[in-house]
Amino acid sequence: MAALHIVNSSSERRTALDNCLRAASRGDTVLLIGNGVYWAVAPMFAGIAKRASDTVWCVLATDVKSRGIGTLLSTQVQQIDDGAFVDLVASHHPVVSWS
Amino acid sequence: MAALHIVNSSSERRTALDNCLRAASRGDTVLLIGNGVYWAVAPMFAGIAKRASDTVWCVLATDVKSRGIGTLLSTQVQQIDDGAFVDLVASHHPVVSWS
Amino acid sequence: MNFAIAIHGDAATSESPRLALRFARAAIAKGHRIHRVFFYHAGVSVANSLVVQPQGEADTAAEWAAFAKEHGVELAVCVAAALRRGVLGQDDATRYERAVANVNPVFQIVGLGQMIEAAISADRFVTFCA
Amino acid sequence: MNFAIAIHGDAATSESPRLALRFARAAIAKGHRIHRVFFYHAGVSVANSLVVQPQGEADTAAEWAAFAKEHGVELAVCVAAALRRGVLGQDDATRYERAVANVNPVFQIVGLGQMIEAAISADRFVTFCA
Amino acid sequence: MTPRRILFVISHAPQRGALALEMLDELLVGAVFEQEVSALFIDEGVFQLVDSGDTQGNVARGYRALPTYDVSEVFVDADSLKKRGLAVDSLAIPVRALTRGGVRKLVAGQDVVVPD
Amino acid sequence: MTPRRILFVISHAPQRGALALEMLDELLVGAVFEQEVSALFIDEGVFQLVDSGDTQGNVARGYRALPTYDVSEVFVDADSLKKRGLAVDSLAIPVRALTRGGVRKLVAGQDVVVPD
Repeated sequence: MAALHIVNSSSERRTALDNCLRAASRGDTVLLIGNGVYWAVAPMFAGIAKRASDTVWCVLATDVKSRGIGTLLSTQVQQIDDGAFVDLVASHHPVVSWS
Repeated sequence: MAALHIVNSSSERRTALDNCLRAASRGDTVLLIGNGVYWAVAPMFAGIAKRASDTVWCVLATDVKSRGIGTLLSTQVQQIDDGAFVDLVASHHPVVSWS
Repeated sequence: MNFAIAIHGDAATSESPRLALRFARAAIAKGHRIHRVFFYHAGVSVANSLVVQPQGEADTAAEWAAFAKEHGVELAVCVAAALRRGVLGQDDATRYERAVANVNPVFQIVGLGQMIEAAISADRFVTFCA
Repeated sequence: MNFAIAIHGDAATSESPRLALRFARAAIAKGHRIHRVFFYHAGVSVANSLVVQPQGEADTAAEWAAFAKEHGVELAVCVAAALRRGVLGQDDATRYERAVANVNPVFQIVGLGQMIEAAISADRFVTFCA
Repeated sequence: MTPRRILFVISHAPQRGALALEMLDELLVGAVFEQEVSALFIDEGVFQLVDSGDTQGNVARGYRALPTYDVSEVFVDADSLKKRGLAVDSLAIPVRALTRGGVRKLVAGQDVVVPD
Repeated sequence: MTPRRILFVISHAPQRGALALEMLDELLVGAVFEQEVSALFIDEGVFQLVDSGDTQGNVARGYRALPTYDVSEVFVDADSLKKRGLAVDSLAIPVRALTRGGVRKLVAGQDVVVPD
């Protein structure tokens, strides 16, 4: 089963994302939550897209909306609701959070 | 009077150092304290040395010693004691901390 | 499925207690169970009953307490992490000669073994970092 | 010279309360004065009298209190930041109907204006970030 | 005493709960001391001026009050905006964008710098 | 129940007060549950295995106890070491260095991953 990686910090703590990308395998999913969603802003995502090409990228829609950055997002990142977050956890193994 | 810039976080929060280097003027001093001293480890410092060439670099000796990294330090960074930290604050203006 | 949740972020400045609450609500809504919610590191601050939330700001700690009561979910706080951060149960206050206790009684004060137990007995263990 | 100091890091996990204490000691040793030490953001946790420090670990809060008494230095805690983090004086506990107060009485609970006042009236204002 | 130049530097993303609101409080309190107060948004801090329209926990709405306070000027680091696909006119309040040289000059000219 | 594979990932520098010690506590408690426990030091986390010789607040001394606990293996990310001028034999305990591929395989094979 593919792993789910969760990142909840923005480029202020970029090592969370760097370590995540280092440990993620092809076909894994990376979910950006909380301030992690700022990584999905198009020019920010462009900076990591090369290393991110073989993983699936999702962001929590609630967190995107509360930050007012919906129009800035990369099209390569999928917005999901909290219920879909639960589904991702259930359908992936292991679930890995990066701090 | 030249400014004193204080950085107390390591590469985990590299934006603190990035912002510091962005705002520091030629002749300013950058003082690394707490976990900021990890930036002075030679290969880490080599990664920032180009942007850091027109500023003076210091680290708190106590923080270097408590981390056991004395033998790893770049020769371009000067170790100072807490009293010299006070002298730096007194002889610089403004004093700017980066978070 | 059976989920275990760990929360590492503090109540005042981290979003992780709220992110975890949203996850827990969505999990229950989908028919899953929550084995235990474990508050560790700065997360123990969620159990501090002396926090005064400014008006107009969400009170995530109160929402966690209400959620736990409604769905019978165990909220566990690590005793060692709580002591370091000044969150004390009555037993702790007595033992360490502090005048007062301040833990919200909805939270169980437990040892770290309860986190490992939750992590290995649940189907999924999800950590919400600081 | 006359220094003002701000501390933003918490007592349990940040080194900044200790870094600031070392700075303050060195400043006094060099004959400087310390106008005020202002605890803001998570720094207010240093004033929480319920913290139980594990044996063998340095008790920075106690050292700050002793230093302040010895040298007549004012330790100020921002009231708004303290309320959010569950650090209450007796007046706050009464006003917000909490059963207990938990602030270490060595610390003055003050408004944010005291920080600005310190920053502009001191010769140097040094912040120890989280 | 001559007024002192105080710069508030906002470098962190919002939604870190209290931290962003506490910085705004500092700035508003600072503005009543009849000093020369200004603010610089840099790095992820520029996101604090993006207004989501939310009524809760939206610090950008708080910053909308800034023009009515005695704050000399609000600056943003131009590169930080560009990196995030943001433009000056998409922000909640009028700001002046600074080049790198402008940021250096601004910081060098202060008496007091307050970080978030 | 078959033993579960638990990996503790240490990615932060020490001297953040309680955090490093609390992670070590977790690891030591995890080791008594008769599961398959291992640890990975990555990024600034590798500095946690540098022993300064200090008697207080020195988490590397705590990690020295690890070999006497039931921990299957301790891994470090080789690139993280190299970036900091550290070598495997300068660390407080015996570790196995992993390439990037090794890190991926290690993480993918776990049941539970505990971050710091």
